[in-house]
Amino acid sequence: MLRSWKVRIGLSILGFFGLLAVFGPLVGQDPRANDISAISQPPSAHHLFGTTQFGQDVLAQTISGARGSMLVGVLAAAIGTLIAVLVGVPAGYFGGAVDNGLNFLTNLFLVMPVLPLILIVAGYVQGTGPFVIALIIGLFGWSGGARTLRAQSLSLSSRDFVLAMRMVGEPHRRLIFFEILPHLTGWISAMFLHGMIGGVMAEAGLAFLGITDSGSISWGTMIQAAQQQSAVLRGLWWWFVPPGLCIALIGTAATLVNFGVDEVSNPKLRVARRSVVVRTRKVVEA
Amino acid sequence: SGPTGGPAATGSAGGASIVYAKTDGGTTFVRNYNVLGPATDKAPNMELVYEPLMRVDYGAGGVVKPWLAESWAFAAQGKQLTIKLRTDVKWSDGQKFTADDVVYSLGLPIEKPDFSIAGVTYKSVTKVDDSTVKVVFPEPSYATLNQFANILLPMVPKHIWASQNLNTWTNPDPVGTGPFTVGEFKPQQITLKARSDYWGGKLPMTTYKIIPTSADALKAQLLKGDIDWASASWPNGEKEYVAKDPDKHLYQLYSNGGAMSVLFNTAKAPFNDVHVRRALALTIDRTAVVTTLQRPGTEAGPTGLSEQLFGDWLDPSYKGKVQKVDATGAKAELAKGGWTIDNGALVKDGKRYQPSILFNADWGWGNYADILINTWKQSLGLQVKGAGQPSAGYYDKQNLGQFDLAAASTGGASVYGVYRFLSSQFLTPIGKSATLDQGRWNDPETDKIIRSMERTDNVDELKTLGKQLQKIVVDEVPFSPIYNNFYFIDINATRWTGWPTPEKFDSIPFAGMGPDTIRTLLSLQRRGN
Amino acid sequence: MRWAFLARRLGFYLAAAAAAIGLNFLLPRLMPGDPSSAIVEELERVSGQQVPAETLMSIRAIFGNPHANLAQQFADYLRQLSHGDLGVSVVNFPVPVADLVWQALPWTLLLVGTTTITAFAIGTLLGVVAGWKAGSRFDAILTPFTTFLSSVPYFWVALLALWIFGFVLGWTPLSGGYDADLPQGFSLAYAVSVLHHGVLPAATIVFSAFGGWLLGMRNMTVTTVREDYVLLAQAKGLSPKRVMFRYAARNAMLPSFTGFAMALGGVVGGALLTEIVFSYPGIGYLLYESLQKRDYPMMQGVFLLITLTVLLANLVADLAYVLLDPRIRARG
Amino acid sequence: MSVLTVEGLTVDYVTGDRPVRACDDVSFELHRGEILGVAGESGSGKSTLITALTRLQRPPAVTTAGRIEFHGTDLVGLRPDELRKLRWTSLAIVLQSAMDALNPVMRVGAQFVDVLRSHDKSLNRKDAWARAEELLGMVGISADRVRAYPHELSGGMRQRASIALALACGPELVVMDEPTTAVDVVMQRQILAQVLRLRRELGFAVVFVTHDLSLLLELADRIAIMYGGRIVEIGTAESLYAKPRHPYTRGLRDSFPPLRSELRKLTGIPGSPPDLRNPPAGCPFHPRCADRFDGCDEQRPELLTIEDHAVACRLYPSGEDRV
Amino acid sequence: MSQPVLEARGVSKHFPAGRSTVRAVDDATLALQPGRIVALVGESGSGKTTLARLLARFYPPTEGEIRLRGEVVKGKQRAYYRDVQLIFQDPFGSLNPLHRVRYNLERAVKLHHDVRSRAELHEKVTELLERVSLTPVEQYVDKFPHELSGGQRQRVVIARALAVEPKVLLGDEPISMLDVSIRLEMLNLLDRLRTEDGLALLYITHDIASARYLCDDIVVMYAGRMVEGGPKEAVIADPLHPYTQLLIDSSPDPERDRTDRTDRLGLFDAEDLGEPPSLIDPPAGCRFHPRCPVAMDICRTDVPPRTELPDGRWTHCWLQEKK
Ligand SMILES: Nc1ncnc2c1ncn2[C@@H]1O[C@H](COP(=O)(O)OP(=O)(O)OP(=O)(O)O)[C@@H](O)[C@H]1O
Ligand SMILES: Nc1ncnc2c1ncn2[C@@H]1O[C@H](COP(=O)(O)OP(=O)(O)OP(=O)(O)O)[C@@H](O)[C@H]1O
Ligand SMILES: [Mg+2]
Ligand SMILES: [Mg+2]
Ligand code: NI
Repeated sequence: MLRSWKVRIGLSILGFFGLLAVFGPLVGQDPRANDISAISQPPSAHHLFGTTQFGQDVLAQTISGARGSMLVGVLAAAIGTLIAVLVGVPAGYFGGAVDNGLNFLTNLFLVMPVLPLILIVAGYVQGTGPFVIALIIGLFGWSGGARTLRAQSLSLSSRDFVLAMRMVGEPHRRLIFFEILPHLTGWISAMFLHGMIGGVMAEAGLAFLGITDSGSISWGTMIQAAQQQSAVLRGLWWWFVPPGLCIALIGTAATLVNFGVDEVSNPKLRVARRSVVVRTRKVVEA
Repeated sequence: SGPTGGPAATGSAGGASIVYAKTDGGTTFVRNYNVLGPATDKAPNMELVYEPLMRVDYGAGGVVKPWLAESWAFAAQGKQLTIKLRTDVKWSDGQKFTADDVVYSLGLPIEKPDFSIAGVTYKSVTKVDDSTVKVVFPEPSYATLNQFANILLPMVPKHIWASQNLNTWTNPDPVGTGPFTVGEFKPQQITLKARSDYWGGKLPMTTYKIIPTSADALKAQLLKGDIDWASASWPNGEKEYVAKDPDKHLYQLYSNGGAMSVLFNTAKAPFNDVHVRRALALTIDRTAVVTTLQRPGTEAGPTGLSEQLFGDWLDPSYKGKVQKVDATGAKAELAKGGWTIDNGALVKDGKRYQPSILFNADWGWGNYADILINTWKQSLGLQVKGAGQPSAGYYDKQNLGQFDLAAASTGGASVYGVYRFLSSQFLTPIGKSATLDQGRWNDPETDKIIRSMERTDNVDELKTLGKQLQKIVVDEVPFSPIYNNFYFIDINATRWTGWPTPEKFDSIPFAGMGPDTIRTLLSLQRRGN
Repeated sequence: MRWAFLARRLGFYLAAAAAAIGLNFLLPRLMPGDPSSAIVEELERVSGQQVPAETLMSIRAIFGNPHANLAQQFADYLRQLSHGDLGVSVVNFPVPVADLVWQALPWTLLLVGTTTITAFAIGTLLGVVAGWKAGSRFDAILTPFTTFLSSVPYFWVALLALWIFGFVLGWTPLSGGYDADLPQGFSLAYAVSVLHHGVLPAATIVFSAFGGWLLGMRNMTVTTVREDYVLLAQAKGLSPKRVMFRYAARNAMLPSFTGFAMALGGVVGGALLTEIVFSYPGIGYLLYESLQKRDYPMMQGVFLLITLTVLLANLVADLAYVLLDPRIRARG
Repeated sequence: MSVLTVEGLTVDYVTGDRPVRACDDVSFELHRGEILGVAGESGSGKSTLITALTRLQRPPAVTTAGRIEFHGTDLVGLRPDELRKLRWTSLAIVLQSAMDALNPVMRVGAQFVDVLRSHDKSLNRKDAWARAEELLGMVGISADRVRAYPHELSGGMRQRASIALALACGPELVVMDEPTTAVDVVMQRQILAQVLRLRRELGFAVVFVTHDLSLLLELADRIAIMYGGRIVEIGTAESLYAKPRHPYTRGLRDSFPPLRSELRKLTGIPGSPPDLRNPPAGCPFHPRCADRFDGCDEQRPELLTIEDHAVACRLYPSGEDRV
Repeated sequence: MSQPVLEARGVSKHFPAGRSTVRAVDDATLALQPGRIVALVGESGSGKTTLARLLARFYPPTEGEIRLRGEVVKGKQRAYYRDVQLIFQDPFGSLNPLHRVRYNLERAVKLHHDVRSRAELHEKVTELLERVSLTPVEQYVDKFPHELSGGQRQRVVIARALAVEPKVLLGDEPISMLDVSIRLEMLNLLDRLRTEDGLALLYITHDIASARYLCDDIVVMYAGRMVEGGPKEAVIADPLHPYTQLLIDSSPDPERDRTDRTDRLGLFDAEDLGEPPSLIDPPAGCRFHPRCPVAMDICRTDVPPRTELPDGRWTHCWLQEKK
């Protein structure tokens, strides 16, 4: 899997941000410390990423924002994926009435407009911390995954090796966890990554709309604070560019990993390397 | 804005027009002139159509002045008020404005509680003659006279309103006593037409246009001269706007009589101890906050009363005084109260308190809260947690008393107005919603002074009482002011001159101030005309 | 069989609509606070006075008492809905929610509708080409770039665009849907103005949305190109263009199409952030405002509208899919 | 007269570290109207040969050597547009699974019309449809099915439609890759009968690929046996059945139990086909060969002609029968 | 004849399909005896797999009953699977690609024998692999399925089934996915299991030649119904039912005279053999009558009864009934 450059690059970016989220705040400056003598300073040797309107170090905020954003992203993805597994796999495996019920639920969530719904619910649950936000994002973001997992486990559960192990006497529990789930790890991890980007983006969006707790620092709240202080129109680009770029990078990384894994697992997607194409052409022309 | 030119461009070609940009009303306007209804968003600048009986003169310390009412007199120890009306006022449909209209308008909130949106305190209104009405209160009400200056309690024509179902009627073509009538109403532009028979005089403009815009777009539009007038804060406006054309670009701040303060929850340990309150008040870095606000020099004095408005009312010893961060003093206060700080928490008698500060995230206050938190941490070692909430949650928590410290706005039209909320008549226990006394201040001395203020309209007496209250606020610190609040006015005086200035004003040029807005408009002149 | 399939889907959508209506009814009632208290709080804040208890009671008479019998409330709600009555806006009392929604709807439909279609068209076309020439330089540059593009938070792009084109260059207006001064109607100037105001929001939507289509389409095309029928089409000696569009793209588009229908369904509620950044007077902004002001009836109304359009679009998508893919008809 | 001459055709799959040689030095000749059967087990390179032959291969397949002469023109060096002119009018193909080979969202008739009109610009739409009906009629599909979608036809009908489609432009050579594997015996019999009749009527040559030797023995004029990417034996059907030379051919023949004659215990060929990613040195069959002797694991046997027959086995060092 | 271990008596299986039903199997009767192999042949879609799955209790019969050792089966499937195991067609599909050979076998052993110690487990696994001739055991036991050839995989599948020590093995085309050259080894393995362990075997195939090679009795199915059955030689040499004739005549047979590439197959026109009917609305009477050249009126209306011949053969054909 690591042979795919997409996976390698994606994983290294994700790993970098993961480390940043875990260890960054321990070594970096205090993101909330404000230095009144250095307000809205462009990047300099002293403040590598410049400072905010409040004299806060943008680098420190970006680092600490990594934790805030990734926490929500990972948590939302974990919750969403968990629900998707809990709904999708039994639906596909057991079929029948279980499936009818769960599938209806899935379809229902699938056609519900998620962002407005999240907005409304988040609006009700006021002053939400990262955990609640992640919970809400996760709760509304599982349906696509559940549908995929249902379809997959439906086809897996009628695959011969599952039937064969059932004939050998394996109980349902083991069939689900040892025969079916291992085949879904690719889907599940893709789903997780996808959910993570979704979570990070949704958190940023919600923060932008002022729904999240602005007391916690995330990339979303950074952009929101910058927007609130008209940083964009005042040309304080160093304030809002780093968080936006970080989100884009994480998103790109996760997408790359997913594509890479897709290409490895689905040979139909594998594209011949350019060298091969060139060689083929040469032979033809020779 | 567009290639066809901005609204002002075409507006000026068509005649004398003034363009006002509204930044807080969303992207569209709704044609709803049901002015007394409980809607919180109505058509904008309705005060140019419907006028109240009185006005508050902020330039003179917030005293109440006549408007549609010509004069008034209290009787029965302030429980009875006789109001004499102007006789030269006509509705825009030509009918005369009479006491019947006043009785109807003032009576509506009493008859229809769902229309009681202005918080009236009188119990009955009766007609004395065609130009006189009598209002009766259950309590002495000298201090609450300003309810008749509330733009939420304007005069409406009985001959039109009485026959409508007010629960469904949006009053699309309002008839009022004000200088304007509604000309054209489009969701993204309203044109008000000036009346020729306005009782207050002839307006210099023929139309008044209102357009919606966003705070950021507003700046560009002002710079371009697309609009004449707006009310929005512009941090660093001096440099970014005024400096570019000091003659025509005006950015004005008028004190609104209030301040942004740290409110202590005095019903709760540790803030029921004055020493703790004092210690925290002594270590607020007000300068840092106004610096990042880009509003230098607007630090609040210890009383919370703005000098711009209340210069005459302020105790001279508090004048010009701004508390700098005083860590030593604060520590001494804590020691006096037997408090120590251990590991970021306040400790006394083995009990630890780790306070948090509630703020409104919608105001983007988180970063200012951080400044306070940082200062408390640096000077006292106290670790205060930030607890941001969006507006709704913020008000919920504040009203229920579920906070330790809160960043809250305090203020009012007069000294009484500013301090009134400290009265224990508004006290509710924690967990029960409080309208005013969210800090749960409960002090017999304060109550006594406020009660006395409510029972007199003697200015000297009021000033004395006011100074007593100031002393309580400074010594007992039920709240600690950080910076003064303002009305922010943005003007592009390319087309219209004669604007008031904060240095010299009879009325505040803030659209939404009711009669003040009208007075401002009346005083403008076309440049070059 | 195809009718059975459609009937089943229709049944699902009806059930989903019922669930949406139920949810719409329940959500505000399950959450703390009710519209009347929200009004009262707001009034108290504005006036600085305590509003008497009778006021709350009378306002509840208008907006409904949250403590009344739920079944009764639901019956009332359904009766209202059946008359197309979405209730009365709280903050704009007594303006009906339906009026406000109707006023905002055309703007959203115009902006998001056209951009969704444009983004789909551009993304799909480029995706087909990238997938067809997978591994080529075109693909090698465009695909990673698009991956990055589709990961950028939308509002961030919008903010940057607003800054560059609206503020620095001054090419486009900063907010609004048209020049306020022009008479609204079918004049050329008005149309130009609407275009002029819409171009930046539209461009940003297209910019950040076409990437998704491109990537999806590219991968589908890469997969489809490996299908035997494409191989056979080549063997038949058809022109490469014909093979690419009639055989590869036509089939690769089928899954994208479902997504497209979903996206069309999302048109009404989908451009929330755009409308907010550009202060565009559409449905998304209305929802945002109603949330901020806790205008529950408006929230419910807008949400119901959004949900129902999504459902409708999905139903239409199912119908169209049946027409587009002959296999569905048989599969049932 | 030969329609097709293949010489030293070598095809590699360029994946991983080492290319997989799926077609190794394949040479044969095909005469006008002849049916050449190619038999071999799964992975022996049959499909690779076919795609190389028809110039339909896609990366990572690379034709590294050899010539494919079609009426004297070498297809390997042809430009795509020149090749396109030859396609279908001279060289048509039938793929293994008609379900996958017919565009699922186009009507069957439209797929005929498509190819007819792109090779004959003067043909109008109506005539093209009529011709499609006629072609379907040739394989016993009634004209009213011309407007059906592929999935609306049974597997056998689809496969026959595929064959009719291949004949649309009157090709001289039709290449068929396991056209009957997905259908059952009765339909297979019917298809074979039709192919034989059409060949008789239209005179095209056929390369017919399958793993079912017993089928070829009934159908083909000549048969080539592929093993590990090479042709190990090639000869007329009769001689191959009656007197298979290569031990693999013999084993293969004896892997089909008889339908009528007396039963005896058959063993098949022990072991399994070579992994082309890691092919054995020397003769690819030697690890499974009962007759192998010294040097079979080193020396690569050449395809040598013996009588009516060519075989690549060291048992026949100079084209002589040793056994 | 001894008592059958497993019996299907008049079983039918109808699948709902929208508003209609697929009558996949109708009124099938079959008995498996220890030490005997019954072959079930028929063309694709004739219901062979459905019948096997009914016997494996993957779904309940719509009508009729399954009897194990004379008793109607009901209740726990788990107990049933101690006696009856099914071998699938695709050896790759029936092994979880993520589990090693060892895991598959150990699970089966653990679930059916109270084996605790590692050593004992290993011993059992070794024994199983040896029984299916996967030796040396060490070479295979820790491999993943994809590291094995098709034949080896199918042996693992059989070993796993044997771990349960069943009395009946149902093989659903167990060799059709394997390379021709190794099919016979598999057939020989099955034959050995039958003789050594006295297993009762159902061998499903559409290859009559292999059925003849392996089995004792043949049962022919057509469109969900059984049409003929009996001792193999008798059935093949002298088929009673026209469909059986068609099937046998259609099967490739290298021994058949190559010059006899005629357009006729016995009674049938080789170019128009027709297609099996839809099972949603199958023809009334004998289901073969639309294709049958000798169909009579009664064939179109009445289902033919079972006609038994003294040599153990039986058929459902009015022609034989009339005789
Ligand atoms: N795209 C590919 N990349 C790498 N190796 C390939 C590819 N396609 C085929 N091969 C290898 O080439 C060899 C020949 O494959 P080919 O498909 O020609 O066999 P075949 O004889 O047609 O087999 P079958 O009977 O299964 O169709 C096989 O060993 C296979 O592994
Ligand atoms: N689960 C199912 N639901 C509906 N129809 C089914 C189901 N399983 C099988 N059928 C139908 O039953 C009929 C018999 O199928 P079955 O798989 O038993 O045939 P078969 O003889 O095994 O064919 P093959 O030789 O192709 O394996 C077919 O028409 C098939 O479509
Ligand atoms: Mg092949
Ligand atoms: Mg089957
Ligand atoms: Ni159908």
